[in-house]
Amino acid sequence: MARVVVDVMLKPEILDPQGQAVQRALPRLGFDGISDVRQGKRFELEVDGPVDDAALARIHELAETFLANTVIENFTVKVEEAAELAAGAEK
Amino acid sequence: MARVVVDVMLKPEILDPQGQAVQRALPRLGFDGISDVRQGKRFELEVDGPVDDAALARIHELAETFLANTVIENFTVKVEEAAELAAGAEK
Amino acid sequence: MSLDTVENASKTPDVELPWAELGLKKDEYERVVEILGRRPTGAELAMYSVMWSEHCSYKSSKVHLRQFGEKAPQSDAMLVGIGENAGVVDVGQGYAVTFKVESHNHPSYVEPYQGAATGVGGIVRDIIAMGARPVAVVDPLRFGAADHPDTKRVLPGVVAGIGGYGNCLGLPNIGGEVVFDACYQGNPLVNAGAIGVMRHEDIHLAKASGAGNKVIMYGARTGGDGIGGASILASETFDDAKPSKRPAVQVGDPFQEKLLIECTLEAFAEKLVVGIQDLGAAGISCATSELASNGSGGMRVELDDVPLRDSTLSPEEILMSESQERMCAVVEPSKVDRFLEICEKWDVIATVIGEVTDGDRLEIFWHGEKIVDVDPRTVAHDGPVYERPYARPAWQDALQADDANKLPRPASSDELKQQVLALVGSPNQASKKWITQQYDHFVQGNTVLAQPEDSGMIRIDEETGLGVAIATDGNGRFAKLDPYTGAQLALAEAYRNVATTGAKPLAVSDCLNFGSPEDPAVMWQFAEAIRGLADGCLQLGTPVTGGNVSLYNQTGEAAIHPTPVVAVLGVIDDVARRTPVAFQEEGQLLYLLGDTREEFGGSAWSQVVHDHLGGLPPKVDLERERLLGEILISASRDGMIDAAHDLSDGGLVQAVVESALLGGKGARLVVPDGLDAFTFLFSESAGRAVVAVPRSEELRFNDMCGARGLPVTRIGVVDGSGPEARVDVQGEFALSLDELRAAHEGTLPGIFG
Amino acid sequence: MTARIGVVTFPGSLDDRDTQRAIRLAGAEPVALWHKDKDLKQVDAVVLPGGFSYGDYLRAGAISRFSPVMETVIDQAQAGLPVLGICNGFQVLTEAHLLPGGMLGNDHLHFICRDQKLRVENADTAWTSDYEAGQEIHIPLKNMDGRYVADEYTLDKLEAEGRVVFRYLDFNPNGSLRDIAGITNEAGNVVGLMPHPEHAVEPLIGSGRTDGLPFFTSILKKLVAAS
Ligand SMILES: Nc1ncnc2c1ncn2[C@@H]1O[C@H](COP(=O)(O)OP(=O)(O)O)[C@@H](O)[C@H]1O
Ligand SMILES: [Mg+2]
Repeated sequence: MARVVVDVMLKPEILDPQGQAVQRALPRLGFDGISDVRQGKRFELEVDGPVDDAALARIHELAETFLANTVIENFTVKVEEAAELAAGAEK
Repeated sequence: MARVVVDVMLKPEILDPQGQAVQRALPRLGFDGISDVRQGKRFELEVDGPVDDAALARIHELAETFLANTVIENFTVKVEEAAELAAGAEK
Repeated sequence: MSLDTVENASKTPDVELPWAELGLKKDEYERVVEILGRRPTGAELAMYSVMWSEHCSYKSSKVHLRQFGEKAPQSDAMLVGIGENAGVVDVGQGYAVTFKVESHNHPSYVEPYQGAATGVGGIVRDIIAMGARPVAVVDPLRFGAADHPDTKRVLPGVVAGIGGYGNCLGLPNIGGEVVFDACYQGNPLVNAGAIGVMRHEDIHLAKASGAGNKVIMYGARTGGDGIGGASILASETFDDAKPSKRPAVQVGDPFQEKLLIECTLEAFAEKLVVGIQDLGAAGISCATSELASNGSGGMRVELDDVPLRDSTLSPEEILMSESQERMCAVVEPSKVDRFLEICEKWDVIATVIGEVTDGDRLEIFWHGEKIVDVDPRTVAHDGPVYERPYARPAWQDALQADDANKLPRPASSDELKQQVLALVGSPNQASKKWITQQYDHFVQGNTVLAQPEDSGMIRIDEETGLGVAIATDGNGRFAKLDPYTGAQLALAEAYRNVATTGAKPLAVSDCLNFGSPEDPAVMWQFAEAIRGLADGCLQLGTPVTGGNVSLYNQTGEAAIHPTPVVAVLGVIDDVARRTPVAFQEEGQLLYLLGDTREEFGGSAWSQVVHDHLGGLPPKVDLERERLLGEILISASRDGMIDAAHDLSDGGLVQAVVESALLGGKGARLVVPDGLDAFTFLFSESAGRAVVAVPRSEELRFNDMCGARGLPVTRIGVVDGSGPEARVDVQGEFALSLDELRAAHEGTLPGIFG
Repeated sequence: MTARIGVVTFPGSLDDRDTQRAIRLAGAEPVALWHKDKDLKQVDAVVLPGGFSYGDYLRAGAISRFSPVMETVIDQAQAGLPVLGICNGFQVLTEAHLLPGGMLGNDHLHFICRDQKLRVENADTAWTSDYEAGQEIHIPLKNMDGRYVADEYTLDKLEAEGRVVFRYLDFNPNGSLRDIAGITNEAGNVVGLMPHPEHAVEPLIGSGRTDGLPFFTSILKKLVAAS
């Protein structure tokens, strides 16, 4: 079983008030040096079977038609490697 | 300027209604072979200056105290490499 | 560890079980052993520990709560009383109404959004479990100081959670409270109430009867959230030093709950359900033991059949899980298929997990082995009962002696004016619109009155206009000064709020929020408050139909103010006769009903101007409240008044300013003979309301009050609209509505926006 | 002869019964439609009601848009069937690309419920003929994801073709671009808006105004005239 990650972010020209709210809060929390924050969605899909080109193509289509609304959002599809899985483990 | 990505996901034992709703819709859309979907948040932070250990430690703290509620969520912090930035560019 | 079966437990009496970790006291554990005649299995221990927690067993409060039954007034309206998921009241025309208030205080401090959201979810399931369609929610809330940084974390999350869940369920939010006080800093109070409506014949109860009937679990899958027993942890002092004690928080799924509502109501409509119980605190432990012990026989449950979200859960965890959005129904075998079909229609997972048996045991199996074999009554009803020691605290006398009536009063008209502005703009008296506009008031298309009216009102029959009203009130400052009177003042205010809108008060629910019962001073406050409320309900003829106790609202030694929150439900024959708060027409006469005395103990004025809490709270006269209520109801029915507003915190000036701002119309006020301007404006004497009377009704209205012996004083006239409108206290000062609006409506957005 | 107007119930629809009531009060016959049914029961028009279908999970309207009933609605809308999307219904219509643009979370990040002032910009659609162009009305608004966005080209096109049907007045409650509260398709048979006309049909209830009733009388007149 493998994990495929689809990240969906608002298109850059679209206002992201959530990201802005985070950014505005930073100075209050004592954080500076962060010039922009954007907030998007992350989908982790557990795929049965091999993640070959065909499977990725299908997930790409899924992202395009369903997980993202391409009128307002961009997306990326990535296979999460086992190594990364371990590295990115809960902190 | 560099980009640091904070991914925030509900802890595995916590119900993820959004992910479930997505997963349940998949068969209707003609997608099978995906055994689980979890939906989380992705924050893209544009950091001024170098992303050294000190900067990462501060972002880690930011994630822990503000971007995630660690009662119910886990998070990961990653520096996005230029290469990745290019590869993952808008599709 | 290998499976701890009943057989195994009998054979290994000496195995040590973690009873202390699960919150049981030594004597309680010994009692379990005595009941069973052997040591409990791990699963049995899990059940007893959650069910005997303070939160589920009411072990500290039970001996006092009995008064609500013992002193219950004779009332024909009561169809189902205390003890069921929620009380049920007859409102006429064949309709019955169920309502209840519950607390979700501790989880809301830890995770404000989800804590508050699941609080709404829980109370709504109680309503569905009675057979009713939920029609509205209310949310009495209390937070620490408005300008404290942590309040900025807690309040927006709580409000978003209540809105997020209730809005998504399609329930109009029609009332509540928002109170700020430093005493709630580490212990915010998130109470949530719901109302449901059904026909008399649709009332359902939580009982499993009829051997062979099937027990069906439906709704969300059971997961690992809330394990560790949020209910156990809500039963202990909240102590920052021990993060491990922080209750696990669950994530709510309002969408799933909406499906639960629809599919449950469809099953009720087809008469498929013999008994029903929601799964809240203590999860399956609670649902199975309560269903079984309220029924005639026993129950056998196959725990393997419970749909799980996480296949690694142990049977103990499954029994204790507090996953949200689950229900349990008892259904005759011939109707099971149809029941499952309806669930399927609504995409709700449903599984038969057991059946009602002839015996009187609750038996639970796991992998074919018996892991629970108990008399369900011992789990559900025979929990420990404590007679906790209580004593009037040593500081009470000094507190009461610190008389607020002696505080320096404004020395000039200008100072009076400044204090009025400060009052209407103070966080507690300011407009709560920033909060309430995050709630849907309109959904279901039956909302007659919602915030900021004195009570929320819902039409329940489109043909006849029959409606119900609800108000929730509490005043922890009054209760701190005198818990007996404080509880009665809360009751009186909610009663008055309902009557002010034209509805007849019928019944009461409450949510009693207090500190640690292990502190005799807190226990005294609790005992006094209950005594006051029970006496008050007897006198007003409004029975308590149910409620909730939340103890351990305390951080270290510091307990919250004793905070009994009272909800009063009323009925109105025709909602077209309702009376709104807003001034309607210029030229109408303003009358003050009731007596005004120098009563400033615990008042908003003493808090805002002097940051003072001391003295005695206002006197209560419940006969007067009843009379005032009758006058307000008659006046509304007979069209004698066009607007009315009850007087409570902030006194007359607060009420007049609110009515003026809402109606966009000014008022000219004359200080009546025998009163000074300060007392006239700021006194918080109970039993009062201000009404706007059309000139054509003046005689009739005065005659009615005179004939019934209610003091009535003409205090002015509705006057002015548009940019010129002012609240003008003649001979003292005038403030434009614009100025007042800026002060009243600017405060919360200024802090939280 | 009266008209039959369908109201779709998705899982999580909330204002479906209220919309049926509004249709009834206007004098037409409401017909309940179910999301799993492709059959539109030969209704003369369809309303997609407000609510949180599928909890608004993923994106508001994104999951409902793929329901069986929507297959038929999309086909027939393209063939001219009058369709009105209110709030969540509007979101479904944009997700289904029957209307251009998309809906995002309110710019202030809160749910908002208020009596909203609007101007009717286009009184020629199937659903607005009983208003007058330029008329100012008050309709309750309640939403979390009410921010209408589209690219500049699309916005300009909508304006140029008179397809902005309603605009927020005095106060933009959600950050919608160009204060847009509602739009229509090229043919004028499909209309979507965020505010809730079905909650402004009785003098006693809700906001206490009846400014929403003309939606339902407009369509009724049109359908009766056509038959
Ligand atoms: N959290 C809340 N949720 C809903 N309505 C609220 C809330 N807080 C206050 N309100 C409403 O605002 C109005 C004013 O509140 P309050 O001053 O406490 O009323 P009263 O003094 O009449 O009891 C009432 O209609 C009340 O129901
Ligand atoms: Mg009031």
